[in-house]
Amino acid sequence: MKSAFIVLVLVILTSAAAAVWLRKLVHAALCLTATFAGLAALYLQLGAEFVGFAQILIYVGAVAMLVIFAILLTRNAGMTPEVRWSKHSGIIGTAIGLLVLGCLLISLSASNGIRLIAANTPEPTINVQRMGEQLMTRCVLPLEVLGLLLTAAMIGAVILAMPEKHGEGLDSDGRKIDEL
Amino acid sequence: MVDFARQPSAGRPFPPAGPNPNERYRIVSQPSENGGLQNDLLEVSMGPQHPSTHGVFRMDLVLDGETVVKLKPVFGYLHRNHEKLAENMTYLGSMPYTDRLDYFCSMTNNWAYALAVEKLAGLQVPERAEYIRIIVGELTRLQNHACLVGFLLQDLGAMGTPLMYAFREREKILDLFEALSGSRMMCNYLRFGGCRIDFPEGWLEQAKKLVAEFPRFLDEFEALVTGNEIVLARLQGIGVLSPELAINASITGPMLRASGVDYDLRKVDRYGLYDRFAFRVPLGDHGDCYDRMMMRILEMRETLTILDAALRDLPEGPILDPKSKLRGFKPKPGEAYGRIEAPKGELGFYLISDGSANPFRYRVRPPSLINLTILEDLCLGHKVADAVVILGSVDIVLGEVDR
Amino acid sequence: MLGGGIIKGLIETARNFLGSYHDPARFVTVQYPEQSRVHPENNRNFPFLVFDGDDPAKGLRCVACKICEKECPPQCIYIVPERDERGRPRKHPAIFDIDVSVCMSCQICVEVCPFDAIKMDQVFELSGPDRFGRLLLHKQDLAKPNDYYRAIHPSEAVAVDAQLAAERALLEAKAKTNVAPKAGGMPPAGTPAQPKYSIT
Amino acid sequence: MLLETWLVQLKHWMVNLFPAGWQPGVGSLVSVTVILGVFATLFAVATLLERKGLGRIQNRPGPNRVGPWGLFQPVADGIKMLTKEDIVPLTADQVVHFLAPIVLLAPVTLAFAVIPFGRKLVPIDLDAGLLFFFAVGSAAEVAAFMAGWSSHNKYSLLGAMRAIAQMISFELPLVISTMAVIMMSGSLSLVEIVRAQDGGVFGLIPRWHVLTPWGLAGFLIFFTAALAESNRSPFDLPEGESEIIGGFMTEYSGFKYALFFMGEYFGMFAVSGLATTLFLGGWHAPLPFLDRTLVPSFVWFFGKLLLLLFVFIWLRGTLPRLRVDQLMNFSWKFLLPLALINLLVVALWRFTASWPLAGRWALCLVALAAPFVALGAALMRHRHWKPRHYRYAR
Repeated sequence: MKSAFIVLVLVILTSAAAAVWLRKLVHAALCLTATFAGLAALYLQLGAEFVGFAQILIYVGAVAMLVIFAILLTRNAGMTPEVRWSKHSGIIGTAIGLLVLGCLLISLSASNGIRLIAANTPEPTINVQRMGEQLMTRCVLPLEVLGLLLTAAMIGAVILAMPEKHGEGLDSDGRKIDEL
Repeated sequence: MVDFARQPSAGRPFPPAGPNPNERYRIVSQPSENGGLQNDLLEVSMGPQHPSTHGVFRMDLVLDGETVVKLKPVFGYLHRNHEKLAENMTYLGSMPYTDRLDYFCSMTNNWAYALAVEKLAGLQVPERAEYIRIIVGELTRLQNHACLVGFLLQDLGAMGTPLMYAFREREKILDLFEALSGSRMMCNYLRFGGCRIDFPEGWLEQAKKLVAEFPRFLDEFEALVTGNEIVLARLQGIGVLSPELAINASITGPMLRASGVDYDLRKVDRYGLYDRFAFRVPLGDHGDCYDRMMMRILEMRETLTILDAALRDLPEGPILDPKSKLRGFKPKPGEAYGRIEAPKGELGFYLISDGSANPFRYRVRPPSLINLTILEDLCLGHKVADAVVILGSVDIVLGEVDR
Repeated sequence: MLGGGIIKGLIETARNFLGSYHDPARFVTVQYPEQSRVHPENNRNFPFLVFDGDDPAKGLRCVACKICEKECPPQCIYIVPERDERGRPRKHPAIFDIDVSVCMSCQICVEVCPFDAIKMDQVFELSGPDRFGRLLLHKQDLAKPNDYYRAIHPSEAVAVDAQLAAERALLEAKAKTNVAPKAGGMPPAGTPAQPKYSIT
Repeated sequence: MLLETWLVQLKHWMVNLFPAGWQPGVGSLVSVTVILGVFATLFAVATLLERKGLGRIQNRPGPNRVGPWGLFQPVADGIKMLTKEDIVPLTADQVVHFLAPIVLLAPVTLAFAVIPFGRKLVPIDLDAGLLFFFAVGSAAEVAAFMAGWSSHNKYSLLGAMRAIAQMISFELPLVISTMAVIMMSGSLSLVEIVRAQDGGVFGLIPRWHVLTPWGLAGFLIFFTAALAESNRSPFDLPEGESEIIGGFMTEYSGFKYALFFMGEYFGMFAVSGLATTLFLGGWHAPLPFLDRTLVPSFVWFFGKLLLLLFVFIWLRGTLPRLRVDQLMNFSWKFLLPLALINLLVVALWRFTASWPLAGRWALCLVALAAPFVALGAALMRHRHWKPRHYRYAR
């Protein structure tokens, strides 16, 4: 089990490092996808089936694609960026990294998961059904709020992506061509 | 070569938004390093080897995403010097070469050429020969239109099924041509002042049987094609050709009639004996790809009525003008233009004779080429997939475009 | 309703699918090497030379008049007439080549031939191992007996044979009248006895 | 009973030959080998079936030269594919170009792991099996993108963009249509879902989900979306042979191309298998009393799978292809709303359990048919798409 964990971690760290270091944006995005997939594998190894599958479905299937779309549809994103190394950027990057790490550490130590492991209690069996029940009862409000937020984001995205209606895209009768 | 990337005109259905598309966009011939699509125009060279450019035809497309913003038809890959060759050849020697213009419709090509030479030499075609010409010409129209619809559906991605059905029926017509002229496609059948040989035994019965069975095929075809929602969605409102533009660009044939202009040489010129036959000319109201497809299907039905009557009323008699001769044929000096309503449009031959055995000037007016000139105006603003379909609905044969 | 046309189309293809198993009007494929279509009589592919009798060298109808060579649109025929000791052409070809990689099967040579010497063949399995080798046909490849012509173009051959017989009879009759000028030497009634064209 | 379990018993016997520590590993290896073997064979059979079926639809015999009735055609194809030169464009991104077919095939093959092929033939009974299926399925998009982008070919790039956009759009109706089943059977485990379709009325009418109004609608939506997910006609735009030649596969040749082809077919098998499991009663016999006969359950499963494959082929032989924007509109404006409405109908079906059957059916059918007709009419009427009548001159 431990060896599998080490292999997974190595894969994740390597691909994450590659995502940062590679010059070509698309390569970086693909490495990021590999990182996501590795994380999902890590979840699965920890026995968190649902989270693992959701990770693949959402991050590999959707977020990575979103990243790729964003790269492809942004002008000049395709060019190899001229990387200027300055002390500032290094310092800022490190600072942000440390900040995130700190946040994570604080929240982790505050959660009761650590205490459970320390107390050597048997792990609670979590199946999908119970998770669903929790989502529909105790966590229903955050769920709804999240749903609302995402809906608003989606509507915003649709409005942003709507084609310009004037002039272009009209045929001789003044009807729109692009629309179905 | 003619530059078909013309200036934006008033007749163009989709005026580009900017004064010049090139100014708004950067045209790239390769996708950028990461294949950026937005704002970078992609120049795609479709053809000369492409599954659906109908032979060796090339479309230089400039795409914004998948939308066509510029299109340049490039042709000449099949140029065979037909017109100049014909000027160094006897009148009869050019006849088999006309087969190879629009190799789907060799009979009508023969007919147009024979008509021009007959005008030049003042030959009279016997009545029976005129009937035979109408029969073979209309059979040609039948197979050309059936195949066109098949090809169009093939371009839509229908995996060859409609095309195979059309070919199944076309084979029967080609069998008739083979039994009559000896060759399935390169018929070389008509002669100046008539036809080469008369119908062989059993041919008329076979032809009557075919004409009787053909409506069933058409019904099946229509069930498969005309009501299909995907076909409707893909063809209606695509490649709209306004009647004004069609007339200005001298479009002819079903493409012109799909735009609602009533112009059929069989009715206008009444060449041959077409005034003896009652048939209707279908007209479209929208001028889009669907109308162009339907024109062909409806014309097939009209053609069947002509064939029915012609096979029934076929008179007896000679099939060749006795003044016609094979060798030493030298029409007196003069000029003539013979034109017919070929399946693809007005096919004309312009000949000048200086009294020798070869024509002094020989010129073809090919419907495919002239109908093709409008391609950019039809395609602008549509998607790549539509450009392919519009090209299909124009109905070209590269043998005729390039000559 | 959406989907109606699609269902109609599906029914149509299903009917064709099933029909291809029992309906010969739909299933028209010919399994070529095993089966073969029967050619109609008028079918034409490449020209061949007809000879009478048994000996292709002697019986060839061709008189090397070069009309077909002149009229051939793609110029695929090459003829050299045989010459006697004094260099006058004998009415026989020394070389008669047809390049069938150039020939476009238009039948004009057949139409212009005044001697019914060249006719259209129906052989179509002509592929060879190299590019041009088997596609340049020489006199000996082209010469085929009249029986063969009768077999592939039966009704046409009957008419041609009748006409040739009539011509021969006329010539014989003429020869007779020349040798012994008698009043009764008449050509057989009915058939036009003139050759179609005279050679200059 | 032996017919039913011989595969499992064979596996047990083989596994028992090994020491205890190895047994789990060997067991999964045997399962994987069998699954791959079966589906590779099915792939060969399906290519032949497709070509034969398309041929018959088009009134021609299809391949019939290799072996009796052309049965060895797939073998010949395989030899051809293996021996063909593997051409990689000079400007292609070599690594990504090489990885793409593998990235496509691996997850698609993983998807077979959760499908119950027979009563005793369940590779893994995952608690969240359905989720697993969609999770691995979504990785195919990455592969399509990798192939298209790395080829450095304009047609490939267009094809890749089409593929991604299409797969993302159709994943929603696909997933939502299965949610109806989850709501009724109360489980994400595919084994549980099959079990929920056990038995039947009078032992004659099976209790398959497809035989309920919501199940029928769900099945049709699922199948349509599955067509698009597996890039099959009429949604084969990513390949779009007449427009963009081969789409993201244009620059692949030889065995890599065969892998793409295999990936497409495996995807087709996987979604057909899932459709069978979710809606067509999985491995249950078409008539419930047949379940107790000697015919092993996996026969029924693969029978249904082949039937669905035939529908795939039939549709391919009939329909032309949609356009990109029409495809998107069809997904977002038609399939997705219908799938959402279907969720409401399931709820309705559930809450009217005490009603007489006819009343339930009528209510649900109306609730489904009305939006279907309305949405369809809206889709077509927007651009005045309808068959036309024509006038004649004079």
